[in-house]
Amino acid sequence: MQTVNALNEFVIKLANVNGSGSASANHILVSSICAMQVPATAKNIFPSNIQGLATWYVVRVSERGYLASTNRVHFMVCMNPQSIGRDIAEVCAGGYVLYDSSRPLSPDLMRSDVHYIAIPLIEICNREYDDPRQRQLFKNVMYVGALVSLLKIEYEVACAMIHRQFQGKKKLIEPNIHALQLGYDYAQAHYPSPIGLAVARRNLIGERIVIDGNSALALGALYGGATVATWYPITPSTSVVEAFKRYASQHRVDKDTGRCNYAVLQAEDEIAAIGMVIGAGWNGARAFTATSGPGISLMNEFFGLAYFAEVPAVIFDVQRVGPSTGLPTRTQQSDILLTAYASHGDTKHVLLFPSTPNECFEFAALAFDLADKLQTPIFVMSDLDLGMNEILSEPLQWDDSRHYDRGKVMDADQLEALNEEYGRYLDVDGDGICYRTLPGTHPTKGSFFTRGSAHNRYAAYSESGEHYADNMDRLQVKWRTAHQFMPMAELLIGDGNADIGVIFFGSSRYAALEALDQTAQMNITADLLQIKAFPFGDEIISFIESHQQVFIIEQNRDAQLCTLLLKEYDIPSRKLLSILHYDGTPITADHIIHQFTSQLQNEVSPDLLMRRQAG
Amino acid sequence: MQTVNALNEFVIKLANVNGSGSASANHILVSSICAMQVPATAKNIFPSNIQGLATWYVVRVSERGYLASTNRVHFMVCMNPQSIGRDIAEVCAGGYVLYDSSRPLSPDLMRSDVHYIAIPLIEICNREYDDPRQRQLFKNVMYVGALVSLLKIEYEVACAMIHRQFQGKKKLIEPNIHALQLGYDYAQAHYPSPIGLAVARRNLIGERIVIDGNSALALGALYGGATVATWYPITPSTSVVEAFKRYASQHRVDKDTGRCNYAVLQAEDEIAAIGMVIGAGWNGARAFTATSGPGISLMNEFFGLAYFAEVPAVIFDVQRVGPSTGLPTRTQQSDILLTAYASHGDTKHVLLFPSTPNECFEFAALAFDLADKLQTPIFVMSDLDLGMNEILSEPLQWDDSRHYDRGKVMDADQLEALNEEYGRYLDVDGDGICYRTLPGTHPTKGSFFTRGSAHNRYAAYSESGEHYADNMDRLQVKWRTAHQFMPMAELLIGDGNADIGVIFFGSSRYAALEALDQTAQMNITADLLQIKAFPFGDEIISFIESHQQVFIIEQNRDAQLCTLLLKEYDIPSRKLLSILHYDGTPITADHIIHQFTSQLQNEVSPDLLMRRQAG
Amino acid sequence: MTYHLPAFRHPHSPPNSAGHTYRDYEGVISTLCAGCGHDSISAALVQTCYELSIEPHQVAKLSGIGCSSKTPNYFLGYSHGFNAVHGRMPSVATGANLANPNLLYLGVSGDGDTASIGMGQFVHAIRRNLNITYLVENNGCYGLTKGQPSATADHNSPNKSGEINEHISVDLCGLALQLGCGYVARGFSGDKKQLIPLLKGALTYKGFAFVDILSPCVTFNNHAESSKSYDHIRAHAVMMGELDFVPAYEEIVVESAPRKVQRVQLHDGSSVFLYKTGDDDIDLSDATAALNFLRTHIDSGHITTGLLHCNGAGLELHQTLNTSETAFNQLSEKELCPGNQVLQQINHSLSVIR
Amino acid sequence: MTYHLPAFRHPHSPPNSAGHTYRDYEGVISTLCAGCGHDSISAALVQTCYELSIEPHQVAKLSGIGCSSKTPNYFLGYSHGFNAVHGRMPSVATGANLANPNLLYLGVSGDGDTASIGMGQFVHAIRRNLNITYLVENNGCYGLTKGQPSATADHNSPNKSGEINEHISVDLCGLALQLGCGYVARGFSGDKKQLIPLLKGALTYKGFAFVDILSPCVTFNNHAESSKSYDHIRAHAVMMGELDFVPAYEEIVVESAPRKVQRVQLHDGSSVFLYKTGDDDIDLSDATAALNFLRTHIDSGHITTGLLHCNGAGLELHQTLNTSETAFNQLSEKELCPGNQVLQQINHSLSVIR
Ligand SMILES: Cc1ncc(C[n+]2csc(CCOP(=O)(O)OP(=O)(O)O)c2C)c(N)n1
Ligand SMILES: Cc1ncc(C[n+]2csc(CCOP(=O)(O)OP(=O)(O)O)c2C)c(N)n1
Ligand code: SF4
Ligand code: SF4
Ligand SMILES: [Mg+2]
Ligand SMILES: [Mg+2]
Repeated sequence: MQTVNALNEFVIKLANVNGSGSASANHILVSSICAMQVPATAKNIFPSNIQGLATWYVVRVSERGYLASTNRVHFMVCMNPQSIGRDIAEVCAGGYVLYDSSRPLSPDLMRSDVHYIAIPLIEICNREYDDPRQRQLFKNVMYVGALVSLLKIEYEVACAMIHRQFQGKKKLIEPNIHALQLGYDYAQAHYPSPIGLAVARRNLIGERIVIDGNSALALGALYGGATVATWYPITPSTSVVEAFKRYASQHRVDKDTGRCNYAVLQAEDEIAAIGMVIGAGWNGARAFTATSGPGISLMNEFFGLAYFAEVPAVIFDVQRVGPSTGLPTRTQQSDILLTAYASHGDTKHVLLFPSTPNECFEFAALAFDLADKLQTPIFVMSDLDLGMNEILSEPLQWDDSRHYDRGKVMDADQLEALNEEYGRYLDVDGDGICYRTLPGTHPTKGSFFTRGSAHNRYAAYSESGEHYADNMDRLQVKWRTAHQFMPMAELLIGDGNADIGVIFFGSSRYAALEALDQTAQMNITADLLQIKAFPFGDEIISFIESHQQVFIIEQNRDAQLCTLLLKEYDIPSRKLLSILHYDGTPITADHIIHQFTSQLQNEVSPDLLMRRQAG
Repeated sequence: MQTVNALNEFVIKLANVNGSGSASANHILVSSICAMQVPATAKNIFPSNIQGLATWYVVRVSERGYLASTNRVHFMVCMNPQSIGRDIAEVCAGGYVLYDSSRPLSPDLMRSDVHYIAIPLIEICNREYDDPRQRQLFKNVMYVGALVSLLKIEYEVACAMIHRQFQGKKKLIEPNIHALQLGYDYAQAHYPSPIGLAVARRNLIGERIVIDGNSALALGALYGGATVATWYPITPSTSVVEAFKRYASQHRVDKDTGRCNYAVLQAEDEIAAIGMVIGAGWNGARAFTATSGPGISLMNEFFGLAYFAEVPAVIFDVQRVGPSTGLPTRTQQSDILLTAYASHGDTKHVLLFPSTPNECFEFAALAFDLADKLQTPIFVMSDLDLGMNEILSEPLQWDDSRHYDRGKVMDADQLEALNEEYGRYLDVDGDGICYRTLPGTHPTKGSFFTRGSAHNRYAAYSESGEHYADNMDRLQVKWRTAHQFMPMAELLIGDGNADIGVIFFGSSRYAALEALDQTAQMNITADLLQIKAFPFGDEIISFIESHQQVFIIEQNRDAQLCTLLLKEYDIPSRKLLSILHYDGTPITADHIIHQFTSQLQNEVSPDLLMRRQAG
Repeated sequence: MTYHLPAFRHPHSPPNSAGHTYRDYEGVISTLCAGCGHDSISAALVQTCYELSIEPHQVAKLSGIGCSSKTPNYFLGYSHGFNAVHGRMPSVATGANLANPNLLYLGVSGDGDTASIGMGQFVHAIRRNLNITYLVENNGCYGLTKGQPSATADHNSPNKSGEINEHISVDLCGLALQLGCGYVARGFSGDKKQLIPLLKGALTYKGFAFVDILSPCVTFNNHAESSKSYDHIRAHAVMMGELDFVPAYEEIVVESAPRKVQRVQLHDGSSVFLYKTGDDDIDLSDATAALNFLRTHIDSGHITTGLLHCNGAGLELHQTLNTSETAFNQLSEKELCPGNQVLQQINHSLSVIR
Repeated sequence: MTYHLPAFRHPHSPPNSAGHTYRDYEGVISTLCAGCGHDSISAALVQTCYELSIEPHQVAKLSGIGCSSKTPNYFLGYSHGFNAVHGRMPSVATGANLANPNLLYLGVSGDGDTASIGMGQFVHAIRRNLNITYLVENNGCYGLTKGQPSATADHNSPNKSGEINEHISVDLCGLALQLGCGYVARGFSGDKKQLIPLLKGALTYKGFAFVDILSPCVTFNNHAESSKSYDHIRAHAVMMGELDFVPAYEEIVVESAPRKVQRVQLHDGSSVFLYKTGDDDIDLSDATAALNFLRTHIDSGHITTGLLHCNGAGLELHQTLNTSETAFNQLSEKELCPGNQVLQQINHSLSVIR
């Protein structure tokens, strides 16, 4: 039988039942590997339910530094009798299957091309523990112990990770280490250490941190000066606000008074959440809400108000699989079109597309400046994959010399000094952006009425078609101004001179980098561009123009970003080819390579033809 | 001084104060002209308020049959002191101004190039009537009397129209005729009959009726078998449901029992209204809601549910000016993008674009067949201009041999006869459309769970990426199937062989026809195509392909329909030029001609360049 | 979640008067947490429908989103179900009911689904007296999104992680009473004996029948300080009286025991009997009295359970709309389409020169 | 609408204690129908703010959509105003209030805006005890969309075109009381004398102060059968007592007349005095009693006006959130941004090898 042999470059998938306490054990595993300075990432694949359904934790160990999701599984830990059939089938030939041998494995689960590792977990547990809850919990740590032995992870490192994990609950340290030991010992006694797969200490981590995108968004909001966070719980955005609340309670409470320099409010629904953000923004506080698809749909009416009445607002859209309730715990990039043109009437909105936790942090903070400068809603488009998985990242940085850009807000002195009449919607600078005032600023000057109905330059209600069109045209001028504030697209691979260009945005980053790394080894050269924002900058158009064929990687069915490109710029659509992935799993390098190479061969693939002709 | 001389080809604009009872008088005027078999249309321009603001009624008399809105005013009736300055300024040189000369006109309102017609309306009223309300009301009929004389409208016809108007309230006939006479007599005594403008009897009306688009939609719903109408009041869609209720109460009440074969329910908001439609559609009743922009925005989440769970629903979107509250009593075609891709996730929706009351009737009825056949929401995209103005139209027709197409619904016998397991989302016919069953159909077969979360072919909850993608791909197949059910685009002018093509949709019809009639006289030949639905048929692509340059007429700022074309089909965007109009007034032939000819000259106009480059 | 489907839960259940066995009222296996109150409610519903001999396929089950809203999948597998969007079940149920009044409508919601995002629709469905049995499986938290406090969370009490909820708690029964709801009851998932007659009454009631069912979330809101925990409810429940439900087809024998008995007759002839147990004396048809009772007991930290109010006066939605007896979804084309002749009359009335 | 702006409405009004004249509290000319109740409310607000010597620019006016929601344009021209979307003013007001607690928040809504589309937000703003004066200009119909019945339209009474409203009518005061609102009053646009002290109390109250103001729509709902018509209200109003408002800075002299007097002290030291006029005796701090009073009178066809309930117990939203005294919109970057040093500590806590 073939055996997979790999050092520091393999995938372990752990199949668990949710609510069974596996998360903490699995976390010990991945952090032990990282602590040996070998890059490892974990993807958590969980169901939309609280207890009892299948959940997977996929640990990719990669000293080459690949952080993307992958479908190749070299080692499967089977802890879920419901899914064991599927799980075993997934393992690549020559790979390993660890199962609980307390009961014999059914013969139809036996494959001749994989290695079985039998650990009698329940048996050991039942022997060691009386309490059923303990049996359940320690079973998990026990298989981690076995893995430590099988993969030759440093035992002391694993112990240290247990210490770190249970810092707050010191009582749990001892029993966990005991359980680890039990698994470790059993494996040592019955299996080689290491098996064909092994982890060996390296020096590849450096200062890097592990952080999920949602926590990074929260920190970005904290550093960006957000004071009001309103939300309605929805997976996968919930942890943005939870993290904001946690960090704010640590770093935003007045030491003397104990009072909070922030407010987190759970709204009754998403409509209320965005309404609160708009109210706060109108009144000069930096405010945000975090939500996902269904929330975005519900907020539509308010987005139009904020666009038209020009009120700053920040929305973190952590995308999940739509339409409708869809797959609430799976990932997708499919709210692009909806957010870009959200609400009835002629509207356009600014979107930012972070692709790493670092960019989540940066773009979140940036969003508040942009919202204030452009006086409009800013959408930060993350997704479940980026938002809810911990990702190995560079440390976050804040430049203390940086200042918040509050945009054009007139204070009492400025109003006092004003010679002409103040006009809320008067484009004095020619950039389409007008001066606003905050309620209560001045006893007699600068008050105005904010409304979603049509208004003239002085914010007075007006039904004149001229006033209306004048205002709509100015909003177009503002939109052009917005271009210059957007983070520029970045060439990540290549020098821009290849024939083929590849574009990605958001969480496809890691898979795109890996894919182009691989195709380069196949002697296909292509330039890789990351789009970071909508409206698109000229550099994107130049990139497309200067390449013969451009692939756009998207995690949705309908090539939504491609639509924005086609609509907003004069690009021959046959130049653009789509690499689409939309089954709810994070996109993989394999998928990109497959679609990329097969479309390259056919020049225009049947897939794409279908899309074009049928719409 | 120059004098406008015109027979049966001129425009009278009546400037009134809303809530002053002018509507009925103005209606007598226009119907008198029509009754003389001279085509006349009226556009009602009203404020978003109930009483006291400026409102205008523009009557276009056109024996050439032009029914579009126009900005040329030959005769202004000034009944509103607030707007009189603007009103007088609007009259073309050589035109006429009728004003109430009970008080002298302020000298700065005197133009040397228009003819003033002074009628002491208030004076006569005060002499004739004691009751202030009567003074107010009869003043209006009085100026109509004057117009009858000035334009040489047949007096008996005007009397007949009064008779018709007050059929229900016979007591009012006599006093109205008296008021008419007062105005008539005064004009006869002081001014020539006719002045430079005159109406002369023709034979150009035939069987034609006058009907507004909203009433036609309501009749379409009635004939299309709608039983459930839910709504939340919003201008300009309110009268759709009001008309439906009126007609249904006349033609849908069981003669024997007095019970209603329909239900009209005012919901608490638009979210509830669409929820009710979806509930009714799920349960096998034909149901619709009528709304406008803000309602569409609010309904977004439910649209996604109906798309994904595949529930029939019909939505009449009578568009008004957005974004946000915008101009609630003005017209626009600016919900196109929002409805086409409504809701988060990958969604696409069927849109129908009626351009006349006849099409409102037809497409409304068709929408219910389409909703049942495609098991999805169908949007009928009307607008305020089409919906709320009475338009001279061909009589409505219903083919009694036509049958409702209820689509694929399995009854108990079919379920009984089924050999395989019933699958709600099983594509047995290969057209992407599956069989549904209604609740309560069969004791043991065919029940299923409808949900917005992901499901497999048997409607079971599933988190499998494969099941999800399989379903999303089938929805694409269904979308392709939808193409064949759509009403085809129609070539209205030309033989298709011109170099230049012009495309319009919806209420731009009359202005487009008039414009191309005019440009033809300027020796510019162009083919005119009417798009009737989204998804677009092949004939539209061929039309674009076979023309060198194609103009698309839209009543919005952002060229929304053009976006759909660019996104859904492989069209070089530089081929498409936009003629946009978005100030809230209905588009005019003059506007189209101006944008058309100036862009023709520049080939690519600066306007368009701006749109392309800046997005 | 029970991983293995018990082969047959009630192996010896005899067929009921409609010829159905207990099994015919079950659904697929629950995926909720083991011990979740919601599962007990599903079980109570199965038993209730079985005992009432309801035709399973004549029930339409509607729900929103949440753990509670998932449950319609776990009972009455022969019924159609509709899992709508979060908080909007009432509107979907209203539309469904308009299309066909002849089914039995059962709406299942959660406290998040009803008292937060769904508040507006809940209030308005009551206003219209929609003919539905509306259950809130009330655990004071958002189970499915991992335990955030809902609008029915106790005022001033800590959640699992110790955070105090400072907002006023909404008493859904009080609200329903104030809004004029005709059937208002509160049950407890842990008290099947009381719950089943409440459900029977609700399912038989013609109009909006509301049952607020305390249903502990064992995972997120079953700690000692939670008033929605099993222990707290058991310790603080005040029963309004013992209830008995007698279907229309059974002979009614009013017990002659000295206990005070109130009988409420429902539209189809069935009766609910309330046997007084405590000292409180409240007239079931008097909503103001019920509201008082409720408010007074809340003030003293008690949780009132039982039938609070039942009144047969209001017209349900189809009655107010005077709709046809035939369900709309059964009307023939002849009944629906007025035909071309009528259209020509309409044309005539609109014709310019007539 | 009054076409000509009266040159000076109160030519001789002396400046108030803040130095402002009556004129400083006015807005642009109303575009409502002549005789609309809403205009009287605007006038009462002008007078109230003038008499309370409120700094006009320290008021934030918020509203939804409707004739009523247009009115903030017609008073307090020196204040900022926000005409939000239909029914969602409470959320916008909540956000605004979070950003700066130091302004006076005045929310103006209609019965359509609040009781239909806005029901959810209304309920939840009460739950959170948002510090706002929340007015509903209640005409039982949708004025701006031409007279459709609202959720407060009378049950069983015909609208202007004779159609009967068969749905239950929502009593917003009853609802607010049941939800635990701390200040609940009902006024009538036609009774300025009673309305002004109610408004004064509301504007001075810290927390959610709700005033339901009957405000006839002369165009669509002022016919004889409408309970929201001038005539009907005048004929059926039951006053809870005469009210007097004494600001904090005025000396309080309790009248020694034999009439029974209830004094309610507000947070800033101001007082509301209620002089009993009829036989009913209700304790202003007892919400249950108020609810009873209201319900009993409704049952007998009466409309209760006056101050129904006032209670100073609840914490308003900023108190429950324990927010800083400085308004968020005034916090400096130093207070907001924790700086890079803290970030490096955070990095450390997240670092893989530490
Ligand atoms: C529009 C929308 N917002 C948020 C969510 C996320 N969500 C799912 S269930 C739920 C709360 C459910 O709480 P409850 O109704 O009390 O049900 P429970 O799980 O407690 O039974 C939320 C907020 C959603 N599905 N849709
Ligand atoms: C989302 C949305 N739906 C509908 C409307 C149309 N609309 C404007 S005002 C109004 C009702 C207003 O009624 P109410 O709040 O009672 O105010 P009133 O005019 O009676 O003072 C409606 C339905 C709207 N503006 N927005
Ligand atoms: S999370 Fe709570 S409500 Fe949800 S299934 Fe588990 S126990 Fe029940
Ligand atoms: S329609 Fe009614 S509510 Fe609106 S302004 Fe006129 S009277 Fe007032
Ligand atoms: Mg709950
Ligand atoms: Mg109203």
